[in-house]
Amino acid sequence: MTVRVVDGPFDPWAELAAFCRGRTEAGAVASFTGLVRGEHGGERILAMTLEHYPGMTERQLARLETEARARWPLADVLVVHRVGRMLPGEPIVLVATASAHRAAALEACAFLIDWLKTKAPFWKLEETPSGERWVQARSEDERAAARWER
Amino acid sequence: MTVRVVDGPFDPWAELAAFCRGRTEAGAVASFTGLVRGEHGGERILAMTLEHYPGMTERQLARLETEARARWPLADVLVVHRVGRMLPGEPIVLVATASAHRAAALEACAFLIDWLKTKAPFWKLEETPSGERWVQARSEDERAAARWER
Amino acid sequence: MRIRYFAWLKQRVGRGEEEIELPAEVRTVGDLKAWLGARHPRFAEACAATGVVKAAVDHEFAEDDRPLAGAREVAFFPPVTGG
Amino acid sequence: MRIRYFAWLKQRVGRGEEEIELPAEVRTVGDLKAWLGARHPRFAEACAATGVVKAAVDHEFAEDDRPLAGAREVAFFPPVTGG
Repeated sequence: MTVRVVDGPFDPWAELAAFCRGRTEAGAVASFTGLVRGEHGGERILAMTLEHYPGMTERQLARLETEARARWPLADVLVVHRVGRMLPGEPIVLVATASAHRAAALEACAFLIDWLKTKAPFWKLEETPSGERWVQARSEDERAAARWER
Repeated sequence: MTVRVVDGPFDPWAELAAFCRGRTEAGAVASFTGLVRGEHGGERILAMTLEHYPGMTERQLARLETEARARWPLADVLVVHRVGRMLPGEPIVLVATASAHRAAALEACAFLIDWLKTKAPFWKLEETPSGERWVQARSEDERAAARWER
Repeated sequence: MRIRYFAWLKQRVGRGEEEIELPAEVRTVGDLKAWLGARHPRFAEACAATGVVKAAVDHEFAEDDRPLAGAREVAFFPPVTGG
Repeated sequence: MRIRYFAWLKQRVGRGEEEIELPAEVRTVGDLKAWLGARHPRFAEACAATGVVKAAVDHEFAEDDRPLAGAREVAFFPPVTGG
Protein backbone atom coordinates (compact mmCIF):
# COMPACT_ATOMS: atom_id res chain seq x y z
CA MET A 1 0.00 0.00 0.00
CA THR A 2 1.59 3.24 -1.06
CA VAL A 3 -1.19 5.57 0.13
CA ARG A 4 -2.21 5.41 3.79
CA VAL A 5 -4.29 7.37 6.29
CA VAL A 6 -3.16 6.71 9.87
CA ASP A 7 -4.97 7.78 13.04
CA GLY A 8 -1.99 7.71 15.40
CA PRO A 9 1.64 8.87 15.42
CA PHE A 10 3.82 7.63 12.56
CA ASP A 11 7.56 7.79 12.01
CA PRO A 12 8.35 9.34 8.60
CA TRP A 13 12.03 8.37 8.89
CA ALA A 14 11.23 4.71 9.45
CA GLU A 15 8.78 4.95 6.53
CA LEU A 16 11.50 6.44 4.31
CA ALA A 17 14.04 3.83 5.40
CA ALA A 18 11.59 1.06 4.43
CA PHE A 19 10.75 2.89 1.20
CA CYS A 20 14.44 2.89 0.19
CA ARG A 21 15.51 -0.51 1.55
CA GLY A 22 17.11 -2.59 -1.17
CA ARG A 23 16.31 0.07 -3.75
CA THR A 24 19.01 -0.11 -6.44
CA GLU A 25 17.00 0.69 -9.58
CA ALA A 26 15.99 4.25 -8.73
CA GLY A 27 18.78 6.36 -7.30
CA ALA A 28 16.80 9.55 -6.66
CA VAL A 29 14.46 9.82 -3.68
CA ALA A 30 12.65 13.06 -2.83
CA SER A 31 10.46 13.63 0.21
CA PHE A 32 8.27 16.24 1.81
CA THR A 33 7.28 16.09 5.47
CA GLY A 34 4.80 18.41 7.15
CA LEU A 35 5.16 18.94 10.90
CA VAL A 36 2.67 20.53 13.28
CA ARG A 37 3.88 24.06 13.95
CA GLY A 38 4.02 25.49 17.46
CA GLU A 39 2.78 28.90 16.36
CA HIS A 40 0.47 30.22 13.65
CA GLY A 41 -0.54 33.78 12.88
CA GLY A 42 1.14 34.97 16.08
CA GLU A 43 -0.76 32.56 18.32
CA ARG A 44 0.63 29.55 20.13
CA ILE A 45 -0.68 26.19 18.90
CA LEU A 46 -1.32 23.72 21.71
CA ALA A 47 -2.57 20.92 19.46
CA MET A 48 -3.97 20.28 16.00
CA THR A 49 -6.79 17.96 15.01
CA LEU A 50 -7.06 16.68 11.45
CA GLU A 51 -10.56 15.71 10.39
CA HIS A 52 -11.08 13.89 7.12
CA TYR A 53 -13.73 12.21 4.97
CA PRO A 54 -13.09 8.47 5.15
CA GLY A 55 -13.56 6.82 1.80
CA MET A 56 -13.21 9.99 -0.22
CA THR A 57 -9.75 10.64 1.25
CA GLU A 58 -8.29 7.30 0.16
CA ARG A 59 -9.90 7.68 -3.26
CA GLN A 60 -8.44 11.16 -3.80
CA LEU A 61 -4.98 10.14 -2.57
CA ALA A 62 -4.96 7.10 -4.87
CA ARG A 63 -5.97 9.36 -7.75
CA LEU A 64 -3.09 11.75 -6.94
CA GLU A 65 -0.67 8.87 -7.06
CA THR A 66 -2.07 7.67 -10.41
CA GLU A 67 -1.78 11.19 -11.83
CA ALA A 68 1.83 11.56 -10.62
CA ARG A 69 2.81 8.19 -12.13
CA ALA A 70 1.22 9.20 -15.45
CA ARG A 71 3.25 12.42 -15.56
CA TRP A 72 6.68 11.27 -14.37
CA PRO A 73 8.68 8.03 -14.68
CA LEU A 74 8.42 6.99 -11.02
CA ALA A 75 9.66 3.74 -9.58
CA ASP A 76 7.61 4.24 -6.42
CA VAL A 77 5.40 6.66 -4.52
CA LEU A 78 4.51 6.82 -0.82
CA VAL A 79 1.91 9.06 0.81
CA VAL A 80 1.12 8.83 4.53
CA HIS A 81 -1.30 11.30 6.11
CA ARG A 82 -2.15 11.34 9.77
CA VAL A 83 -5.61 12.22 11.12
CA GLY A 84 -6.86 12.87 14.65
CA ARG A 85 -5.28 15.00 17.38
CA MET A 86 -1.53 15.69 17.31
CA LEU A 87 1.01 17.93 19.04
CA PRO A 88 3.49 20.55 17.78
CA GLY A 89 6.54 18.96 16.18
CA GLU A 90 4.68 15.76 15.25
CA PRO A 91 4.52 14.73 11.58
CA ILE A 92 1.20 15.30 9.78
CA VAL A 93 2.07 14.13 6.29
CA LEU A 94 4.84 12.40 4.34
CA VAL A 95 5.14 12.31 0.57
CA ALA A 96 8.03 10.40 -1.01
CA THR A 97 8.92 9.63 -4.61
CA ALA A 98 11.63 7.42 -6.14
CA SER A 99 12.88 7.65 -9.71
CA ALA A 100 15.96 6.99 -11.80
CA HIS A 101 15.77 10.72 -12.57
CA ARG A 102 16.39 13.43 -10.01
CA ALA A 103 14.12 16.00 -11.67
CA ALA A 104 11.22 13.52 -11.88
CA ALA A 105 11.49 12.65 -8.18
CA LEU A 106 11.67 16.31 -7.10
CA GLU A 107 8.89 17.58 -9.36
CA ALA A 108 6.52 14.70 -8.61
CA CYS A 109 7.05 15.25 -4.87
CA ALA A 110 6.16 18.96 -5.19
CA PHE A 111 3.17 18.09 -7.37
CA LEU A 112 1.84 15.54 -4.89
CA ILE A 113 1.94 17.82 -1.87
CA ASP A 114 0.53 20.77 -3.83
CA TRP A 115 -2.39 18.72 -5.12
CA LEU A 116 -2.94 17.01 -1.79
CA LYS A 117 -3.30 20.43 -0.14
CA THR A 118 -6.21 21.36 -2.42
CA LYS A 119 -7.80 18.05 -3.49
CA ALA A 120 -7.76 15.72 -0.49
CA PRO A 121 -10.59 16.16 2.04
CA PHE A 122 -8.70 17.05 5.23
CA TRP A 123 -9.49 19.91 7.59
CA LYS A 124 -7.30 21.32 10.33
CA LEU A 125 -8.61 22.46 13.70
CA GLU A 126 -6.09 24.34 15.84
CA GLU A 127 -6.22 24.55 19.63
CA THR A 128 -4.79 27.86 20.87
CA PRO A 129 -4.72 29.40 24.36
CA SER A 130 -7.77 31.47 23.32
CA GLY A 131 -9.76 28.52 22.00
CA GLU A 132 -10.28 26.38 18.93
CA ARG A 133 -10.26 27.61 15.35
CA TRP A 134 -10.58 25.97 11.95
CA VAL A 135 -7.65 26.75 9.66
CA GLN A 136 -8.62 28.84 6.64
CA ALA A 137 -7.76 27.65 3.14
CA ARG A 138 -4.98 29.75 1.62
CA SER A 139 -5.11 31.24 -1.86
CA GLU A 140 -1.37 30.42 -2.21
CA ASP A 141 -2.32 26.75 -2.02
CA GLU A 142 -4.78 27.17 -4.89
CA ARG A 143 -2.11 28.95 -6.92
CA ALA A 144 0.50 26.31 -6.13
CA ALA A 145 -1.88 23.57 -7.29
CA ALA A 146 -2.93 25.55 -10.39
CA ARG A 147 0.59 25.49 -11.82
CA TRP A 148 0.22 21.72 -12.32
CA GLU A 149 -3.09 22.03 -14.25
CA ARG A 150 -2.93 21.18 -17.91
CA MET B 1 27.64 21.65 11.30
CA THR B 2 25.09 21.62 8.54
CA VAL B 3 27.47 20.65 5.72
CA ARG B 4 29.46 17.44 6.10
CA VAL B 5 31.63 15.14 4.00
CA VAL B 6 31.73 11.61 5.43
CA ASP B 7 34.05 8.80 4.36
CA GLY B 8 31.95 5.88 5.58
CA PRO B 9 28.31 4.78 5.50
CA PHE B 10 25.77 7.24 6.88
CA ASP B 11 22.09 6.88 7.70
CA PRO B 12 20.06 9.60 5.96
CA TRP B 13 16.92 8.69 7.94
CA ALA B 14 18.68 9.08 11.29
CA GLU B 15 20.10 12.38 9.96
CA LEU B 16 16.60 13.56 9.00
CA ALA B 17 15.14 12.47 12.33
CA ALA B 18 17.80 14.52 14.15
CA PHE B 19 17.26 17.42 11.73
CA CYS B 20 13.53 17.53 12.61
CA ARG B 21 13.69 16.68 16.33
CA GLY B 22 11.91 19.33 18.37
CA ARG B 23 11.31 21.43 15.28
CA THR B 24 8.09 23.39 15.81
CA GLU B 25 8.90 26.67 14.06
CA ALA B 26 9.27 25.35 10.50
CA GLY B 27 6.59 22.91 9.48
CA ALA B 28 7.87 22.11 5.98
CA VAL B 29 10.83 19.76 5.50
CA ALA B 30 12.00 18.69 2.03
CA SER B 31 14.74 16.20 1.31
CA PHE B 32 16.63 14.65 -1.57
CA THR B 33 18.60 11.42 -1.18
CA GLY B 34 20.84 9.93 -3.84
CA LEU B 35 21.42 6.17 -3.71
CA VAL B 36 24.05 4.15 -5.59
CA ARG B 37 22.28 2.50 -8.51
CA GLY B 38 22.78 -1.16 -9.35
CA GLU B 39 22.81 -0.54 -13.08
CA HIS B 40 23.92 2.31 -15.37
CA GLY B 41 23.80 2.51 -19.13
CA GLY B 42 22.85 -1.16 -19.36
CA GLU B 43 25.81 -2.37 -17.28
CA ARG B 44 25.72 -3.76 -13.78
CA ILE B 45 27.39 -1.60 -11.13
CA LEU B 46 29.35 -3.60 -8.57
CA ALA B 47 30.53 -0.60 -6.57
CA MET B 48 31.01 3.14 -6.82
CA THR B 49 33.92 5.23 -5.54
CA LEU B 50 33.48 8.93 -4.89
CA GLU B 51 36.67 10.95 -5.11
CA HIS B 52 36.67 14.57 -3.98
CA TYR B 53 38.92 17.57 -3.43
CA PRO B 54 39.25 18.02 0.35
CA GLY B 55 39.16 21.66 1.32
CA MET B 56 37.52 22.84 -1.88
CA THR B 57 34.55 20.51 -1.33
CA GLU B 58 33.67 21.89 2.09
CA ARG B 59 34.14 25.43 0.81
CA GLN B 60 31.81 24.90 -2.17
CA LEU B 61 29.16 23.14 -0.08
CA ALA B 62 29.22 25.94 2.50
CA ARG B 63 28.84 28.45 -0.34
CA LEU B 64 25.82 26.53 -1.70
CA GLU B 65 24.21 26.68 1.70
CA THR B 66 24.86 30.43 2.00
CA GLU B 67 23.37 30.98 -1.46
CA ALA B 68 20.26 28.93 -0.64
CA ARG B 69 19.72 30.83 2.61
CA ALA B 70 20.04 34.13 0.75
CA ARG B 71 17.37 33.11 -1.77
CA TRP B 72 14.76 31.42 0.45
CA PRO B 73 13.57 31.92 4.05
CA LEU B 74 15.08 28.72 5.47
CA ALA B 75 15.07 27.74 9.12
CA ASP B 76 17.75 25.11 8.52
CA VAL B 77 19.78 23.31 5.86
CA LEU B 78 21.58 19.97 5.99
CA VAL B 79 23.95 18.56 3.36
CA VAL B 80 25.76 15.25 3.88
CA HIS B 81 27.89 13.81 1.06
CA ARG B 82 29.68 10.49 1.31
CA VAL B 83 33.08 9.83 -0.30
CA GLY B 84 35.09 6.62 -0.79
CA ARG B 85 33.87 3.24 -2.00
CA MET B 86 30.19 2.29 -1.62
CA LEU B 87 27.78 -0.41 -2.79
CA PRO B 88 24.52 -0.32 -4.75
CA GLY B 89 21.59 0.84 -2.62
CA GLU B 90 23.81 2.80 -0.24
CA PRO B 91 23.18 6.54 0.19
CA ILE B 92 25.63 8.91 -1.52
CA VAL B 93 24.14 12.26 -0.65
CA LEU B 94 21.42 13.83 1.48
CA VAL B 95 20.11 17.37 1.12
CA ALA B 96 17.42 18.59 3.54
CA THR B 97 15.77 21.98 4.02
CA ALA B 98 13.34 23.25 6.64
CA SER B 99 11.13 26.30 6.27
CA ALA B 100 7.83 27.70 7.46
CA HIS B 101 6.93 27.72 3.77
CA ARG B 102 6.44 24.56 1.73
CA ALA B 103 7.47 26.14 -1.59
CA ALA B 104 10.70 27.52 -0.07
CA ALA B 105 11.69 24.13 1.35
CA LEU B 106 10.98 22.30 -1.92
CA GLU B 107 12.63 24.83 -4.22
CA ALA B 108 15.73 25.26 -2.04
CA CYS B 109 16.15 21.48 -1.89
CA ALA B 110 16.01 21.22 -5.71
CA PHE B 111 18.39 24.16 -6.01
CA LEU B 112 20.93 22.64 -3.62
CA ILE B 113 21.13 19.28 -5.34
CA ASP B 114 21.22 20.86 -8.83
CA TRP B 115 24.06 23.18 -7.86
CA LEU B 116 25.90 20.51 -5.92
CA LYS B 117 25.89 18.32 -9.04
CA THR B 118 27.75 20.96 -11.06
CA LYS B 119 29.71 23.01 -8.51
CA ALA B 120 31.03 20.65 -5.85
CA PRO B 121 34.28 18.79 -6.69
CA PHE B 122 33.18 15.16 -6.58
CA TRP B 123 33.92 12.50 -9.19
CA LYS B 124 32.30 9.08 -9.53
CA LEU B 125 34.20 5.96 -10.52
CA GLU B 126 32.01 2.95 -11.30
CA GLU B 127 33.13 -0.67 -11.02
CA THR B 128 31.37 -2.86 -13.58
CA PRO B 129 31.92 -6.51 -14.56
CA SER B 130 33.98 -5.24 -17.52
CA GLY B 131 36.17 -2.92 -15.46
CA GLU B 132 36.31 0.56 -13.99
CA ARG B 133 34.98 3.70 -15.66
CA TRP B 134 34.72 7.34 -14.65
CA VAL B 135 31.18 8.68 -14.88
CA GLN B 136 30.76 11.34 -17.57
CA ALA B 137 29.25 14.71 -16.68
CA ARG B 138 25.74 15.07 -18.12
CA SER B 139 24.56 18.10 -20.06
CA GLU B 140 21.18 17.75 -18.29
CA ASP B 141 22.96 18.56 -15.04
CA GLU B 142 24.35 21.77 -16.52
CA ARG B 143 20.89 22.72 -17.75
CA ALA B 144 19.30 21.89 -14.41
CA ALA B 145 21.84 24.12 -12.64
CA ALA B 146 21.49 26.89 -15.24
CA ARG B 147 17.82 27.47 -14.40
CA TRP B 148 18.92 28.79 -10.99
CA GLU B 149 21.38 31.32 -12.47
CA ARG B 150 20.41 34.96 -12.11
CA MET C 1 -30.01 9.63 0.55
CA ARG C 2 -27.25 10.22 3.09
CA ILE C 3 -26.09 13.81 3.64
CA ARG C 4 -22.76 14.45 5.42
CA TYR C 5 -21.21 17.60 6.84
CA PHE C 6 -17.55 18.16 7.75
CA ALA C 7 -15.37 20.58 9.71
CA TRP C 8 -17.08 23.81 10.78
CA LEU C 9 -20.13 23.08 8.58
CA LYS C 10 -20.82 20.09 10.83
CA GLN C 11 -20.74 22.42 13.85
CA ARG C 12 -23.01 24.95 12.12
CA VAL C 13 -25.57 22.36 11.08
CA GLY C 14 -25.32 20.65 14.47
CA ARG C 15 -24.85 17.14 13.05
CA GLY C 16 -22.35 15.16 10.99
CA GLU C 17 -24.89 13.33 8.89
CA GLU C 18 -28.57 12.81 8.20
CA GLU C 19 -30.73 10.60 6.03
CA ILE C 20 -33.22 12.39 3.81
CA GLU C 21 -35.95 11.39 1.41
CA LEU C 22 -35.03 13.32 -1.70
CA PRO C 23 -38.03 15.31 -3.04
CA ALA C 24 -38.60 14.81 -6.76
CA GLU C 25 -37.97 18.47 -7.56
CA VAL C 26 -34.43 18.36 -6.08
CA ARG C 27 -32.40 17.31 -9.14
CA THR C 28 -28.93 18.83 -8.67
CA VAL C 29 -26.38 19.65 -5.98
CA GLY C 30 -27.49 23.28 -6.22
CA ASP C 31 -31.16 22.30 -5.67
CA LEU C 32 -30.10 20.21 -2.67
CA LYS C 33 -28.15 23.09 -1.12
CA ALA C 34 -31.23 25.32 -1.37
CA TRP C 35 -33.52 22.62 0.02
CA LEU C 36 -31.17 21.86 2.96
CA GLY C 37 -30.75 25.60 3.56
CA ALA C 38 -34.49 25.85 4.27
CA ARG C 39 -34.05 23.24 7.05
CA HIS C 40 -30.75 24.57 8.43
CA PRO C 41 -30.58 28.40 8.38
CA ARG C 42 -26.85 28.40 9.28
CA PHE C 43 -26.14 26.11 6.33
CA ALA C 44 -27.99 28.55 4.05
CA GLU C 45 -25.88 31.36 5.55
CA ALA C 46 -22.63 29.51 4.69
CA CYS C 47 -23.85 28.71 1.16
CA ALA C 48 -24.58 32.38 0.57
CA ALA C 49 -20.83 33.19 0.76
CA THR C 50 -19.09 32.36 -2.52
CA GLY C 51 -16.73 29.38 -2.57
CA VAL C 52 -17.11 28.53 1.09
CA VAL C 53 -19.22 25.37 0.74
CA LYS C 54 -17.79 22.60 -1.42
CA ALA C 55 -19.68 19.43 -2.32
CA ALA C 56 -18.91 15.82 -3.17
CA VAL C 57 -21.29 13.26 -4.65
CA ASP C 58 -20.35 9.66 -3.86
CA HIS C 59 -16.80 10.74 -2.91
CA GLU C 60 -16.20 12.88 -6.01
CA PHE C 61 -16.00 16.67 -5.98
CA ALA C 62 -19.17 18.08 -7.59
CA GLU C 63 -20.33 21.50 -8.77
CA ASP C 64 -23.85 22.91 -8.29
CA ASP C 65 -25.05 21.64 -11.68
CA ARG C 66 -24.17 18.02 -10.91
CA PRO C 67 -27.33 15.82 -11.19
CA LEU C 68 -28.21 13.72 -8.15
CA ALA C 69 -29.89 10.84 -10.01
CA GLY C 70 -28.52 7.56 -8.65
CA ALA C 71 -26.38 9.19 -5.93
CA ARG C 72 -26.20 7.52 -2.52
CA GLU C 73 -24.22 10.08 -0.51
CA VAL C 74 -23.70 13.83 -0.81
CA ALA C 75 -21.20 15.65 1.40
CA PHE C 76 -20.76 19.36 2.13
CA PHE C 77 -17.60 20.87 3.58
CA PRO C 78 -15.40 23.98 3.59
CA PRO C 79 -12.31 24.24 1.34
CA VAL C 80 -9.77 21.58 2.36
CA THR C 81 -6.74 22.46 4.52
CA GLY C 82 -4.74 19.23 4.91
CA GLY C 83 -1.13 18.41 4.20
CA MET D 1 53.49 26.02 -6.14
CA ARG D 2 51.47 22.87 -5.58
CA ILE D 3 49.69 21.33 -8.58
CA ARG D 4 46.93 18.76 -8.02
CA TYR D 5 45.14 16.40 -10.39
CA PHE D 6 41.86 14.57 -9.76
CA ALA D 7 39.81 11.68 -11.19
CA TRP D 8 40.97 10.39 -14.58
CA LEU D 9 43.35 13.33 -15.03
CA LYS D 10 45.31 11.98 -12.08
CA GLN D 11 45.54 8.62 -13.85
CA ARG D 12 46.58 10.27 -17.12
CA VAL D 13 49.30 12.37 -15.52
CA GLY D 14 50.37 9.44 -13.36
CA ARG D 15 50.38 11.41 -10.11
CA GLY D 16 47.93 13.19 -7.79
CA GLU D 17 50.15 16.17 -7.05
CA GLU D 18 53.50 17.76 -7.70
CA GLU D 19 55.43 20.79 -6.49
CA ILE D 20 56.70 23.10 -9.20
CA GLU D 21 58.85 26.21 -9.34
CA LEU D 22 56.66 28.55 -11.36
CA PRO D 23 58.64 30.10 -14.28
CA ALA D 24 58.27 33.89 -14.52
CA GLU D 25 56.58 33.74 -17.93
CA VAL D 26 53.72 31.54 -16.61
CA ARG D 27 51.24 34.19 -15.50
CA THR D 28 47.77 32.64 -15.87
CA VAL D 29 45.95 29.34 -15.55
CA GLY D 30 46.04 29.06 -19.35
CA ASP D 31 49.83 29.58 -19.36
CA LEU D 32 50.19 26.92 -16.68
CA LYS D 33 48.12 24.39 -18.66
CA ALA D 34 50.40 24.88 -21.67
CA TRP D 35 53.55 24.64 -19.54
CA LEU D 36 52.36 21.46 -17.76
CA GLY D 37 51.27 20.03 -21.12
CA ALA D 38 54.87 20.17 -22.29
CA ARG D 39 55.86 17.96 -19.30
CA HIS D 40 52.86 15.62 -19.46
CA PRO D 41 51.77 14.83 -23.05
CA ARG D 42 48.58 13.11 -21.91
CA PHE D 43 47.63 16.24 -19.93
CA ALA D 44 48.13 18.30 -23.09
CA GLU D 45 45.91 15.84 -24.96
CA ALA D 46 43.09 16.28 -22.40
CA CYS D 47 43.46 20.08 -22.46
CA ALA D 48 43.10 20.05 -26.25
CA ALA D 49 39.47 18.85 -25.92
CA THR D 50 37.15 21.75 -25.09
CA GLY D 51 35.62 21.86 -21.62
CA VAL D 52 37.19 18.65 -20.42
CA VAL D 53 39.80 20.11 -18.06
CA LYS D 54 38.50 22.39 -15.31
CA ALA D 55 40.76 24.37 -12.96
CA ALA D 56 40.64 25.74 -9.44
CA VAL D 57 43.05 28.23 -7.86
CA ASP D 58 43.23 28.01 -4.08
CA HIS D 59 39.92 26.07 -3.98
CA GLU D 60 38.01 28.43 -6.28
CA PHE D 61 36.94 27.57 -9.82
CA ALA D 62 39.12 29.53 -12.26
CA GLU D 63 39.07 30.23 -16.00
CA ASP D 64 42.16 30.27 -18.26
CA ASP D 65 42.65 34.04 -17.88
CA ARG D 66 42.88 33.84 -14.08
CA PRO D 67 46.27 35.29 -12.91
CA LEU D 68 48.44 33.04 -10.74
CA ALA D 69 50.14 35.79 -8.75
CA GLY D 70 50.01 34.86 -5.05
CA ALA D 71 48.39 31.46 -5.63
CA ARG D 72 49.55 28.52 -3.51
CA GLU D 73 47.66 25.63 -5.09
CA VAL D 74 46.24 25.01 -8.55
CA ALA D 75 44.08 21.95 -9.28
CA PHE D 76 43.00 20.40 -12.56
CA PHE D 77 40.10 17.97 -12.92
CA PRO D 78 37.34 16.80 -15.26
CA PRO D 79 33.78 18.18 -14.97
CA VAL D 80 32.33 17.19 -11.60
CA THR D 81 29.91 14.25 -11.27
CA GLY D 82 28.91 14.07 -7.60
CA GLY D 83 25.55 14.11 -5.89
